[in-house]
Amino acid sequence: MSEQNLHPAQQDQTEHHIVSPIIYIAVGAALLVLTATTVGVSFIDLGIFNPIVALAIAVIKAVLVVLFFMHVKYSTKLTKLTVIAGVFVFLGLISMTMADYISRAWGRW
Amino acid sequence: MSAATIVVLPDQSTARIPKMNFITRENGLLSWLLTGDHKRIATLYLISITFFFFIGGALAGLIRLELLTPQTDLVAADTYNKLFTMHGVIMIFFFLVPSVPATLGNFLIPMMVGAKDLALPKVNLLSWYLYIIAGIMAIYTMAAGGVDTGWTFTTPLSTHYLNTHVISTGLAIFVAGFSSIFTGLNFIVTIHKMRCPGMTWFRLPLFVWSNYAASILMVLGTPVLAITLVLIVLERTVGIGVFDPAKGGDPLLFQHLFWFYSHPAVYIMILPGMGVISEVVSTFSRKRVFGYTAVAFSSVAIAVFGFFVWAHHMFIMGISNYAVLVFSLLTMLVAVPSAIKIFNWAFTLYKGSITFETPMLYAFGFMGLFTIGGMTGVFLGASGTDIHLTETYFIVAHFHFVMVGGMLMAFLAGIHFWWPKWTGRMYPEKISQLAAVVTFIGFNLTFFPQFILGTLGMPRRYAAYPPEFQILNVFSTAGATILGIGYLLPVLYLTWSLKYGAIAGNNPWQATGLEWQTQSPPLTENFLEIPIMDHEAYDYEWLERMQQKEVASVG
Amino acid sequence: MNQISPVLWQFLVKWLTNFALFPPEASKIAPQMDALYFFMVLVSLVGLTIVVLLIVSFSLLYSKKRHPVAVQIEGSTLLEATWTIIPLGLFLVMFVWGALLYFRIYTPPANAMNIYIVGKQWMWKAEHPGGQHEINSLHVPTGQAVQLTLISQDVFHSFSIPAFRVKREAIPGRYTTVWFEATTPGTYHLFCTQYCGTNHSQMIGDIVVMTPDDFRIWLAGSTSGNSLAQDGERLFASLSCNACHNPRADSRGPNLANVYGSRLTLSTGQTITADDAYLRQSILNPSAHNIQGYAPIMPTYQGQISEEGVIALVEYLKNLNSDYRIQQTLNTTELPAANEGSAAPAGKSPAAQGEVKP
Amino acid sequence: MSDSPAIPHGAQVEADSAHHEHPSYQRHHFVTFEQQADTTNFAMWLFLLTEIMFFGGLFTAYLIMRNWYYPAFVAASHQLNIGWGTANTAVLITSSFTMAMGVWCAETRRKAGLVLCLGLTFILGLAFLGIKSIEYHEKWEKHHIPGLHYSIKSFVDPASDPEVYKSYPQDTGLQLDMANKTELYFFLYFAMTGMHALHMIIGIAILGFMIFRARAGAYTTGHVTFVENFGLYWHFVDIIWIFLFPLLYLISRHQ
Repeated sequence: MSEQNLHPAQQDQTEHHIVSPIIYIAVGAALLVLTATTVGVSFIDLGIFNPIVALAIAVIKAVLVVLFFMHVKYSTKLTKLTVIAGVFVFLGLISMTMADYISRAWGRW
Repeated sequence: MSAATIVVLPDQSTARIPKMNFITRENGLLSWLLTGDHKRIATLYLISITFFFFIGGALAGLIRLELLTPQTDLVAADTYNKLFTMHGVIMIFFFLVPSVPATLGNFLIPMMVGAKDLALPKVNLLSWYLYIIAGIMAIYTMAAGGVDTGWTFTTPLSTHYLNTHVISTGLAIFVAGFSSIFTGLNFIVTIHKMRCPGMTWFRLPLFVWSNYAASILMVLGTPVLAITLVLIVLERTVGIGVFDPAKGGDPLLFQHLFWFYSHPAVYIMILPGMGVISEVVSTFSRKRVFGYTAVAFSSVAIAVFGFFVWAHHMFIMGISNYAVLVFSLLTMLVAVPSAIKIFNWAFTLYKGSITFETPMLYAFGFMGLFTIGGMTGVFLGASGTDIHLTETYFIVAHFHFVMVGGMLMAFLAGIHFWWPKWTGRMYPEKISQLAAVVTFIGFNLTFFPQFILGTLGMPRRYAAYPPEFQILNVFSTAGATILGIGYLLPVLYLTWSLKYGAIAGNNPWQATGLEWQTQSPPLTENFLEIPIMDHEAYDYEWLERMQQKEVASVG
Repeated sequence: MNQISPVLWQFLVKWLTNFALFPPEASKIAPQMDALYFFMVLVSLVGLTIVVLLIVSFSLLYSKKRHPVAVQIEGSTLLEATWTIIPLGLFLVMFVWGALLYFRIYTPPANAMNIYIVGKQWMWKAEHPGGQHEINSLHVPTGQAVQLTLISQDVFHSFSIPAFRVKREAIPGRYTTVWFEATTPGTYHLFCTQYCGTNHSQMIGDIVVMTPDDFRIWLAGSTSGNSLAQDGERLFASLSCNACHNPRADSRGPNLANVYGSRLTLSTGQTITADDAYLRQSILNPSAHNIQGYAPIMPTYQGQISEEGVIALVEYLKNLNSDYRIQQTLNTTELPAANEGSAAPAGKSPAAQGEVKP
Repeated sequence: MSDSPAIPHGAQVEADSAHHEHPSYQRHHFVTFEQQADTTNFAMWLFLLTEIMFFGGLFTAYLIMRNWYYPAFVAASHQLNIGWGTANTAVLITSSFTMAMGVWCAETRRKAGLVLCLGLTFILGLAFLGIKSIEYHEKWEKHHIPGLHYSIKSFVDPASDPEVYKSYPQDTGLQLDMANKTELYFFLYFAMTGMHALHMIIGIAILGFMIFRARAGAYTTGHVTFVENFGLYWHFVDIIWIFLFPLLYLISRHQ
């Protein structure tokens, strides 16, 4: 194919980025530390905050995995958008279903 | 009809179907069954979905015959229940969902974006095999005695109160679901990554846009149905209780999860059809689609909003009032993009140069019937009128106007439009126009009386009904007979045309899409060399310039 | 015509006499529903006419014969905005109008007469407060708001009265309500509209609307002896509910007099209104709402009482406005020994004696 | 195309003359190998989206049921061993780390390293399943398998279950009707962890195949797409567990 007319598929390509093992080690260690933290926190009675803290830590861990192990930090906008779209619809399913269940208890009006 | 036509066929005395094309490339059954070529897979799909369409159609015929009289005289109530269940399952999961995407989409999207094939040919083939496996399971279910849950599988009826083949049907739909996930995934990847040079997003034909929107729904919606069906199967086999009120589960949770897929599924079915209409209307009025961007974005808007309206199927089931408000409002919002599309298509005709070939007739039919179907959807989306009209024949008529009047019309428009590209041959024009008119009349006669029946309160899924509803049911059954003829005709003359049709040449309709700039039937690689898109979509002036250049160079 | 084919003639006459195009309006809400319905029909017709007119007139004006060369038009933001905003506005009107109607239909007035409806495959059972049982029919008076409290014994059913324009699903395990006020005496269709299994289409019945006087006569003529509350009272005693739920100072359960409609504080600290659903839940799944100050010892009666029994109990508790009745049952617990064996008044088979018709 | 220096794995391969300088593993319908790699990568991400929604239904069911039958879910969750759960989380995170290292090895063409990393991932995956099966076995012995000789004894009378009661002395017995709802918890527990374990088993099977191929040097010649995409899958399975662990094991610890 002609070199002038770049295939559009190539336009949003980034150069393939090789993540350094140091980052992997750091992230892996951070994940293990966070696991220990979340287990530790679960032994402290925080009342309503126990689930919140546990889920917050889980989200942080998931974000770390997605960004570094799954290379999203170094990926194209398209990949980032894909991840966001998935999370959006997932949260849509959960939140809108939950909204029905929770608001049923509010009574008629 | 006007004698004026845009059809330009090559000189029939010298014209030949190109020796080398995707059909003749390889021979033998294996070369078809192991193919990676999107056009061959599309052909396989076309044959399979036509088969299932006529099974579903036969079931519909039996349903209509039974409803000719108020009593259960043709079949017993339980047989009737199996008939409408299998009709729903087959028509929805084995015809409507794969209809335009898996056949026309599969055939056209790579060509429209200027690629040699879909991004993942093997996954594409896998998707067809999954479809076939699912189809075999569905046929097994029918042969083994059928299933009578209704296609909606309402719990706890489907899990604890019926003794028919719910599990095999559930698994069949599960497998068919993955077939559609893989098709959708393949389309999204192809549209993002396989566009030819110069093919920017806003140069894509609208058919590609609408299939893209439908694919998003397939990829994100179908898995929820899959897990729901797994839970149904587990509920029946192990008795898990998540949907069983006796064990503390909640049948409404099933409704939520089921409709989270099954409402977007409606858009999965209709969006690709809308894409077909955009192509056809533009081509036969020789004019760029009015407000290209609005039509393109309205597809995406339907896809996005379409995810968040599912609970309007549950207004009378006791969901919270607040949820009713939110879902009703969102339903109203999702109706707007459809209205935009209708008016944009209508205005595409404005100052065009219109001809009335068969695809255009089907497209006109679509526009009229889809307007009715869409507007009656608003009746059901408004929470108040929904109370009276839901679960009656009104809703049956509504979704048949959208699915049959809309989608099937669009499918037939598309098949007639791209048939010359697919096979290299034309079909007889007069008889196909007749078929389009017959279909339109038959359709209206079948389904319009059902709106009145629904308003009267006749419930859906009734094998027997009060005698005062009979006269309208007789109209409906009579219409169904005409409709049946309307659907049989294309099968006959299209099959005939395979051998005897006139040679179509590359571009019989003088259309602008990239798919028309290659030979008919296309090469396995679609194009001799990768095309470069140097003009906007639906640029008829570009087409003219190019043709003049060709004439000049030949001359 | 008559000479040509008498059979056909008969057939046509039969058809035309039975032919209906629009359902009767027999409730107060029906005209309101129809107003919105016809507004929507009007909007649809106008919309459809516009679309068809556009297609037809453009087809005529700009057919290839008349207009051989198309004029390329990109679009028009103004026009597109018009047909975005106008439909949106109309849809929003329909949304608001529809929502108002929805809440009217599903919000019963305070003075409504309550009738319990139990759906099961494939029949409707109605329980009047006076103890009248009906199967596949419902007698209601005109001019009186009637609230239906629906529940299903097995699968989803849907209680639909087209002439009243109301419909509500009967769901297993949960009460739902709907109300109407009938206006015209007559007999109307009752349908189950939610597909519920083999004989779904047989789950039909009659709504008999009577003048208040006729209705009183009917009520008197079809009583089964006990009122629903009295049935509940017996059940209350036979299940020994009063062993814990009594006004004594050392009672193990909360006193239930005047409990209906009151705000209760749960052991979790939340407060909750004791409505029908709450009472039902407390009998079948008591642990879901443990009351503050009481040990969670209430056993579950799931599987021991039929839906009708629960309804009788709920009705009893609703009418329980003094301690006196409980004390009565305490004193007479031993008395209705004949009732001891059958846990539920359903054991008395309302099916056998319920369908007394006037 | 492939002479562009920006592309590290444009591998000068045994190009056949018909397809000028295309690597042998490039499929005919792609223009460049980068396009192919990008495409399959994107396809993998989309597949993971469907997986998110697949688990989404289960998560929704879990949250709703937990909300409804809170005491039952708390009591039932106390039956899970946080020790095993933590160990399994650590195992899975480590396996994710070795998988990431495996991808790095493939990218930098370290064959021995790749085989080692994949092998470690394989072993850690098996370890996860091993620990999971110990936990499942415990449920079996205590009759906590829903739908199969299910017993609510531990919930009606917590003292009858001394091991758990030791750690949760504050547990009082549930009323019968609430105790029955623990079956829902265990069903969802088995459905979610079972579905997760199924993904692990599929992953481990593919890993076995990959180790075999990696030893033959298939992934260290520049064609790393397969390893990368498998890595995405493996990390996704890890993420599911990262959410399952607190939801099932931890958040009810103190309720």
